[in-house]
Amino acid sequence: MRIRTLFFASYKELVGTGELWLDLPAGSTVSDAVREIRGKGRGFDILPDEPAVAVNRTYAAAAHPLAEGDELAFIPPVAGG
Amino acid sequence: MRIRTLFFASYKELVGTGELWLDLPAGSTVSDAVREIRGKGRGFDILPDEPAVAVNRTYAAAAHPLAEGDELAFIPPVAGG
Amino acid sequence: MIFTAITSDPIDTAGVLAKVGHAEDGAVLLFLGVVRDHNDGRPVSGVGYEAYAEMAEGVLAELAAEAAERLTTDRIAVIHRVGELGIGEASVAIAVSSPHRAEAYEASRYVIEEIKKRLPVWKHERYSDGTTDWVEGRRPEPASPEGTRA
Amino acid sequence: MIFTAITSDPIDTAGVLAKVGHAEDGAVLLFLGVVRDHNDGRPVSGVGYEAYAEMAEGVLAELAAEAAERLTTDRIAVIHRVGELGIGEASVAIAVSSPHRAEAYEASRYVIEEIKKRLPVWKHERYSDGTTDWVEGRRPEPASPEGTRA
Repeated sequence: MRIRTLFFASYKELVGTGELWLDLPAGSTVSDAVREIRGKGRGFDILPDEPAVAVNRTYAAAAHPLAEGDELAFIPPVAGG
Repeated sequence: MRIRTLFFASYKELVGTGELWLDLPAGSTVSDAVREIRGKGRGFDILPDEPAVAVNRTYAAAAHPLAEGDELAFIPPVAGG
Repeated sequence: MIFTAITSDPIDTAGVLAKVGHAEDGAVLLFLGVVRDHNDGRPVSGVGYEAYAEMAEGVLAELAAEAAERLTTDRIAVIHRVGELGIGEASVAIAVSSPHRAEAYEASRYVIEEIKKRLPVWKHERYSDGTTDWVEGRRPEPASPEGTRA
Repeated sequence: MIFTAITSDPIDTAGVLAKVGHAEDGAVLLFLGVVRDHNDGRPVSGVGYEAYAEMAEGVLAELAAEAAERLTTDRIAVIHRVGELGIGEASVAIAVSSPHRAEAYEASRYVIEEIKKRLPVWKHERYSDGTTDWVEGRRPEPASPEGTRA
């Protein structure tokens, strides 16, 4: 299945892109996706082991299962207000 | 000595005036003035025994000594804000 | 600059806000007390505020100075209106600003609570049925040591 | 009416205030977060806010709804700015109104604290020496039960 991953702010600078499509085996979870992304090297490996993430614009846990077309966003520590 | 007493809001309505000059013996305190005022009858007797008062625009206790020309204000329960 | 006033003019909200703020401040807070259309279940058509103005000005300045200590800045403006007010009009405006928000919330709350406790101001309600009444207030509580002189 | 928005336009303070208020409300509170001229001792010349806008809009609506429960009214308006801001410009405005003041203070504070905890927004500071840096934030804390899905 294919999912869309998003990077913001410092993460976007680290990995050099704001968006990346990812191919994952069916049944993959958020952790699987993070492992896959970090394995790409070139900045991706500097992302945290267990980053805060949102799936389809809602915060999600590492064990959250992913589905075809999901939007997985890596959320750096927030600093709004 | 002479002091100036002031009445506001409900007290003013009760006693029928906003201001009254009072002759008191030297050495009188706030309580003495209150007793004198309440003794006048005609609404004045409905004032509380121990009203909140201000002397010269600062809250003062019953035992506060008065001096010639002091401004003694009877302060009804406040409702600002 | 600490600014306080008792006024019979309508309160200019933007003007009050403009009296606070500073390049080092990250938080600005404006509180408005406004006239409600009911009180204790009775429909209200308007209120009148009466003040012992000469004293109220001093008390307002005093409690604003106390709030400024909590605020850690002197950016505070407090205006209390007197006279006849209609529903929705502001009777009091409190603007504060400070580097961090916790102090702003604390100081703003301090000012309104102390106003309720000790500002010599009284409120007369006009009801929809044409009657009027003085709003039951609270016995003033002088807060500062010199407030109650023995 | 609950109003929330993420916007790149300068925040119209009077406009935000105008979105709250009701004949039964006695308290109105406006909080402004503004850009400070320094942070952690470094002189700041401006900041840039970046948001995950599609998500931030949902989070803002969600936390405003939570605040409305505390407020006991639906009179709440929250606007968060994104883009490049200068010193003194508002990055966030929170207006609430309610019959009594305690709820207004509580709800206003709730909104700003929750924004700091979980709004997907990031801040880039420009320093007087020409350098820039992402402001160290905090790991987001989803507050609602559905916020962390297993």
